[in-house]
Amino acid sequence: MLPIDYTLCVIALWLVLAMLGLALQGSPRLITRLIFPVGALASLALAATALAALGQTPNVAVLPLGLPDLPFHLRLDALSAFFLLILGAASFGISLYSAGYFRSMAGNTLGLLTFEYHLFLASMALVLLADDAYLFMVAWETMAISSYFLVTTDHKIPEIRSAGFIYLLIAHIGAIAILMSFGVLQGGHGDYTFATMRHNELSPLWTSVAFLLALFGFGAKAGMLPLHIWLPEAHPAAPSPVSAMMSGIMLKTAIYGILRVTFDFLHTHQWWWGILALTLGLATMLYGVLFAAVQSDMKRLLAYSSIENIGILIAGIGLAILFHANHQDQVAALALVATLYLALNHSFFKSLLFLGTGSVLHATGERNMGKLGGLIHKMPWVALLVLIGMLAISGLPPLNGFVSEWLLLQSFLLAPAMPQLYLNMLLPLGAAALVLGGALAAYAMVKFYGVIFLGQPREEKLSEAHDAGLLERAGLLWLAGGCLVLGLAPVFFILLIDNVALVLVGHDLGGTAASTGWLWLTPVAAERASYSPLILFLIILSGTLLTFFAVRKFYHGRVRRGPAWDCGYPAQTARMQDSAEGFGQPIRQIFDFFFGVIREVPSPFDSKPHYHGETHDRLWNLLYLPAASLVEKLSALIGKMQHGRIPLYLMYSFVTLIALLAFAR
Amino acid sequence: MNTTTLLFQLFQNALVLLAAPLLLGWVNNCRAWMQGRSAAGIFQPYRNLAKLFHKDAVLANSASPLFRYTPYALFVSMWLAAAMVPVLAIDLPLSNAVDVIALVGIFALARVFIALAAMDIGTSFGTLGARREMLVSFLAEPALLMVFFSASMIAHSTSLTTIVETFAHKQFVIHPSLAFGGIAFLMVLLAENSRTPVDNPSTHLELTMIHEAMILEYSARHLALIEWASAMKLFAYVTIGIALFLPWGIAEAGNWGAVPLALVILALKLAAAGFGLALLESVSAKLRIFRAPEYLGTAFLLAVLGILTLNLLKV
Amino acid sequence: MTMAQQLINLFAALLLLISFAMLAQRRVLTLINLFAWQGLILAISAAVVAWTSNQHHLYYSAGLTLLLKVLVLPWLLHRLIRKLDIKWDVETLLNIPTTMLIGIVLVVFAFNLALPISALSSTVTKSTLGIALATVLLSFMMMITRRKAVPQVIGFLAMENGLFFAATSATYGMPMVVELGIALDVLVGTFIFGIFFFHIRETFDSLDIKHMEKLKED
Amino acid sequence: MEIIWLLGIPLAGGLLLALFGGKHYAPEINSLTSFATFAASVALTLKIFSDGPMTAFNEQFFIDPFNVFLVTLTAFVGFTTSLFSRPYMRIEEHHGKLSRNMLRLYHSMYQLFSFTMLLALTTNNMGILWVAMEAATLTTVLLVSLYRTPASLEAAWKYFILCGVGIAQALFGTILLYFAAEKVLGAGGTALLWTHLNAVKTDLEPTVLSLAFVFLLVGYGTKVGLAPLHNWLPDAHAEGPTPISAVLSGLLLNVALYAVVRSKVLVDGALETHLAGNLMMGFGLLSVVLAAFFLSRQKDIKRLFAYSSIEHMGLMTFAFGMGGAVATFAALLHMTVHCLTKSAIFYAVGHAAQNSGTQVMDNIRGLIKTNPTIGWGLILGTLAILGMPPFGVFASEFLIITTAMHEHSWATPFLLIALGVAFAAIFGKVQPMVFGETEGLRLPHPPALIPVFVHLALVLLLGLYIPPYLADWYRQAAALLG
Repeated sequence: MLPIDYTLCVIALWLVLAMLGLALQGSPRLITRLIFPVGALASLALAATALAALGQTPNVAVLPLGLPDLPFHLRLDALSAFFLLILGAASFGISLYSAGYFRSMAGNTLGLLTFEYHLFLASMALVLLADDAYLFMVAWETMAISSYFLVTTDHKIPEIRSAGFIYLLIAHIGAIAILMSFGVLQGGHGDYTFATMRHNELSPLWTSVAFLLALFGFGAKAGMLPLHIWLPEAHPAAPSPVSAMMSGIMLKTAIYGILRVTFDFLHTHQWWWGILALTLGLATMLYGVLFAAVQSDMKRLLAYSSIENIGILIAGIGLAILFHANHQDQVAALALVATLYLALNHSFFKSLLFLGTGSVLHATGERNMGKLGGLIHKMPWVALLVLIGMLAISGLPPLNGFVSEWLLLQSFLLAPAMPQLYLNMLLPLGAAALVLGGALAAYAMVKFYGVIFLGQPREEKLSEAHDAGLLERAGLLWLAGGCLVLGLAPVFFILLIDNVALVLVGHDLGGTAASTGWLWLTPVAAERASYSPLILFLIILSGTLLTFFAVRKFYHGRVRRGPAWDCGYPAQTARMQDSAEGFGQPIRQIFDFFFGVIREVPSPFDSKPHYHGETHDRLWNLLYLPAASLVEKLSALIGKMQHGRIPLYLMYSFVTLIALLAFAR
Repeated sequence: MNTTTLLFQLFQNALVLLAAPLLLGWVNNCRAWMQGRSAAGIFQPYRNLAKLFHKDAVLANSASPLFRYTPYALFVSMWLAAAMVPVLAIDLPLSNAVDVIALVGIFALARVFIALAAMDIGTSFGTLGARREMLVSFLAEPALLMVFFSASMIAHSTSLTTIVETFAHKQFVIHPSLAFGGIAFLMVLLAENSRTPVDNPSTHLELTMIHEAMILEYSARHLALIEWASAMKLFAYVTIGIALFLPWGIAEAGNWGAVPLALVILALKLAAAGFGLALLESVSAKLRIFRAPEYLGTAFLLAVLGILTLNLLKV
Repeated sequence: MTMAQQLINLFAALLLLISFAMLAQRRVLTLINLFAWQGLILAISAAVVAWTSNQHHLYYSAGLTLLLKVLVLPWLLHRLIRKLDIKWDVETLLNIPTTMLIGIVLVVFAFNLALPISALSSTVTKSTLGIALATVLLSFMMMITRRKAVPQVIGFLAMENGLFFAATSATYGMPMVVELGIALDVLVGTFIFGIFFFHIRETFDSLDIKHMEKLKED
Repeated sequence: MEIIWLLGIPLAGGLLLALFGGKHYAPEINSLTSFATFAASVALTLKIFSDGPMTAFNEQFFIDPFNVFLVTLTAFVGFTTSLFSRPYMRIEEHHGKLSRNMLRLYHSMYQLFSFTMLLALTTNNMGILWVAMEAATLTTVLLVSLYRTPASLEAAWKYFILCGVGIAQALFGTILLYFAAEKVLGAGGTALLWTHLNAVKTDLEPTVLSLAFVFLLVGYGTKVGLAPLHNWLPDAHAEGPTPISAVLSGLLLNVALYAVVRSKVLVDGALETHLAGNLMMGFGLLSVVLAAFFLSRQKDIKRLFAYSSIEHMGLMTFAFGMGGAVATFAALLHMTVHCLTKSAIFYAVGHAAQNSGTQVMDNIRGLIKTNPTIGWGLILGTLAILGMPPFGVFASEFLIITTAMHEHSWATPFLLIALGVAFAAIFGKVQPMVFGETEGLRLPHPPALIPVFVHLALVLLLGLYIPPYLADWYRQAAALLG
């Protein structure tokens, strides 16, 4: 049995579970105790299979489904395998968590949700396996629909409904663009299998068209500027495990799509594609992180941070394209490895964080950070695990976020001179932007963690908050552990990812990545750059312990508790801490031209001072509303045609007749 | 990596650990002299530390373990950072494990922890300090990294050893890019070590303080560790500056005989640097906190400019 | 040019004349009478064609026409009008002269269109196709310009006449089964029209179709 | 033989119901008759499938894969719709909207209507085809005005006048066809038989045929609902009883399109040019685009879906116009899935409207809460009709668009933009109706939702897997149409 057969089995299992979910609506216990754990195990199996398949030669399968002339083709190569790994590994944690998270949900809703959830998983896996345009589109849109229904699970809230609508609309527009891109790619053969697209040689013009369409279409799904508008609406709207899956996994399928089209189907690359992707990516990153820093809804904050990470991914792809177009394949491989590694990492820590917010939501019923705080005392487990995720996403050593950022910066730095001179100028700027983004991410994340978990509880009800249950913890632990392992032993995984790079750009880092042993990460050569997270970690750990006991030994460990001093200020209340808005204020002030801000600041003489502030996405007014109103105008114009008067209608047919007669003779 | 290098690494660890407060004391002394105050003596920092260590620690009621263990992490990471900068001899095993990017990463790690710890108690000052600290950092960090980048682009490597080696070996060449980088680095150094014009280490004036606001709630050994850590941070920055911009006189790889000499030279460099630092601080005034972004933005732009010129002029 | 041909052409001319008259006519009753006359001419011409080209089934359709379009339908319409006592003059949307002008243009157009076709025609009545087409277009015109229900229906029936004329004269009549079917449809159609008149009448208490402009995109 | 059953059953049923149509058991009779018709059609299909195209009754009837598949489809949907109309009409009666007599009219006309459609499909005589089409109008026009409300009267009147005039043009076209044919086949009965015409189509006079096609296109196109001849369609759909809207959208439009395609085959034979195809593509594209933009202005739910029907008929016409194996295949597939999906939607819509006592979309809310099955039926049907995979509509649209891409790439942007706009419009209106809060009332009779989900299941199946025999059935038909 080939790996692809195993993956198909997993997909089938998921579909069966989905059906069971519908069938077992009556007994929620059974669903949470049985279906979700089994689904999780399936995910694990998938991850294992993918891991095994990474190094192997592609294997294919054809299902007797689909169109008569175009049955479902499936193909499992290194690229698919890698993203399947992401899918399996992340969804294992998420499903485990869901098993605990959904236990308090009503039966019929739960049944539907189970159905959609596993359908969502299966469709994502199919997207990654599809090897012809039809199956791809089917899986792609099924993914969109199922996630749409998941997003609108709580459809009684109008905001959530509109969020779902915008989400599905933009997804659909994106899908149309993707379809067109495939139409260009098949180059007039009328054969829509990816196999032919692989071997088509298109003219430079058409390759560019295909690339742009693909970038647009997949960018819409990924949340690339300026198509990101749906993401901060939809991701928070969904139940947290679903948000985790959308941010952690679904966005990656879009990245997969871009990679698939760019490096697998298109053989000749224009270097300006790279510039385009790079600029768009960096812009997206900065945009996302800036908005993340000023959010006060914890899930919106994470959603925006997903936009940021997607930006980095796209920028990385752009970098790879750039190098590849200039035939600097080793650096291209490096950039790709960095990108893919970030994709893997993001799927871990972003899922972790979203699940963490889920637990907080569960415990407090509160999404607004301004009403949280001090939860580290109430829910230590969640606090600890989320801390790991937060450190990881801020790109701090020795966790995994840092590794990918390090690799990406390396590929910026180690870039040999470009034939296009000004690119040599541009790349450092890119690096600078990347670093700035990283630092801002740290800012946003400190805000996220500090305001939610640290300080004093801002509301009374927070004292009832409870820690996450066992299954939730297990899920969180898995993801957090992933962050640690990926951070401490990157070399193993990078050697695996190398296969993908080999497939995509025909070059890999080869042995050099591990030339000085698995302990040292040396992408190019030891003397050029090396990094050993494990040693770093051990030193910090041992050092900390050492200092700890040394202090105890030489001096003492005596501790007294007392009220906070705070410069001797007596009347401390929880309201005096920075609110989320307060913490984001400097960013809002420095980058105010990005935000449309609405604020009501109380006058000094207010008896009941009330402060209200919200930041809007400028693009909404600049781009989307005009488009909508344009359509409105057009249809108003056309609507006049239908005037309701019979003579007029008769006139239409009369004129048509006369015109056609005149035309036909 | 053989035993000698390992031993040497340990030696440098010890050195930075012990010499860091000295540098701090020296700077404070110089400042005192320049401002016409009578100095407390350059060993004052040691006395402070000793005193603090002996005291009983007081923790706020709402303090979580995070608050309690942060000082240790801070201390260690700063120690590590200071210990991995090759200023005496070139091949330090540590600087292979941790290159410049990772170095910046470590600084960031320390900062994030202290900021979180500051928010942990939930006082108005703590959060204020944390916010300002992050504000400073998200501009200073990139600037620092950019400085490193221009250096590592000249050396074609991000590993400190290689960079320093390159610079030490080059016969004296003016790197205009490095000139930009140097200024940027100086500005970052002032900002990061919470000295004027961005912060003022010797005040508890609510409206101005940043670093002090964060550690308000710390006492006794925790405070001592933090103070020591910031001393080492200063030491680390100064030595980094030395390593990048005037590395001459450093001992070659394997040439242990040169180490004593290098030690002397380093001492002189540090003394000079400390003096200059004090001078700078005495002549410059503290900025309003809202001006800090402009100041750091300038630093960032200078650093980027450095890289651009580097690419333009190829030197 | 044989006697028959001349006759046919004469009838064709008359037909055209009548449809112009209908286009110009204001009064409903006269409209109905004109319609009856049209039917009569149709029937005769059909008979003549049948006689010259001894196509026997054309006699049947001639008879059918006589029955349906000269006797039944006009009688029905008269009864309707008496029942609904609508004696008013028909206001037109366009004033008559303009209508006539457009009508003339239409006729020219129709002839031009028909020329190449009737050139191929093997029948004795080649030139009539154009006239038939013209009649159709004119009745169409009439339907457009009238704003009362009854004249519209009459226009519709007149159009049917034009078609029938085309069927009989240009070709020697359609197959019988088709003829019957068409006749049936026309009959049923008229009945349904009748029903509608009553419904419309009792709902809007007038047969003015300007009441029926509610359903539209606003 | 099967043909007699096929046509006889509904005819007899119609006459029977003209007498007993008002009785309380009339709906059951109606369904039974429709089922019998369906059975007959299946028998016919099997026959054709086993031993190829056939003619009957000295060639007055002609069955080939093309129309036999439409016959089955028509009979099937006729049957399911009759199932749906049982509870629907009961509820209408319960709401006091209908009297016994109206029901009698309704039931008998329902059967006669399906008779006329089947006749139009099976006949071999272009003249009879015309007669049947006209009869189809006549049978439905009274049903459109069944409720006797001013609006319904107006709708019916427009329907009658516009389609009557249109169909008259078609008659002129038929006459011209005959005129051209008798040169070749001689006067008399055979000159209108499609099979004969098809045999000699290359000898027919091009100039005449081009004119004839114009008349036929304008005539039958009016019934297909091609813009700008479509104006009767939304009114008629919106005001008639929902089962009628369903069969109008699902079946009558198909039959009209069938007539157009039959004529196109002849004309293409006579003309070397691609005139017919181009005209159809032009009309199709225009309809798609116009309809898409109309959609966003609708307030009445049935009008909304009427316009979507216009859009889809446009798409089919475009595909038939393109011609070629793939496009025709796609068009036939689209005929099937659109017919199934749209009728399913109308079933759901009908109950939804009854449920909330209005057709105004702003007043329909939270269906999923009051009546989950209706809600799910509506939203799934909507997603399907919007061409969302894995439903079959996507399959056909995929084929159409991809074919258009490399044959008439200029057209694809219009198509895609139209599809996008349509998606935004329809989904934006349906979603709030299905979701959200409401204090809705339950229906007095249990709604008929088996048909809805049967149809949707079929559409889903066609999206994922087209059974091979169905596939080569379509292929044969496509081959016939060239």
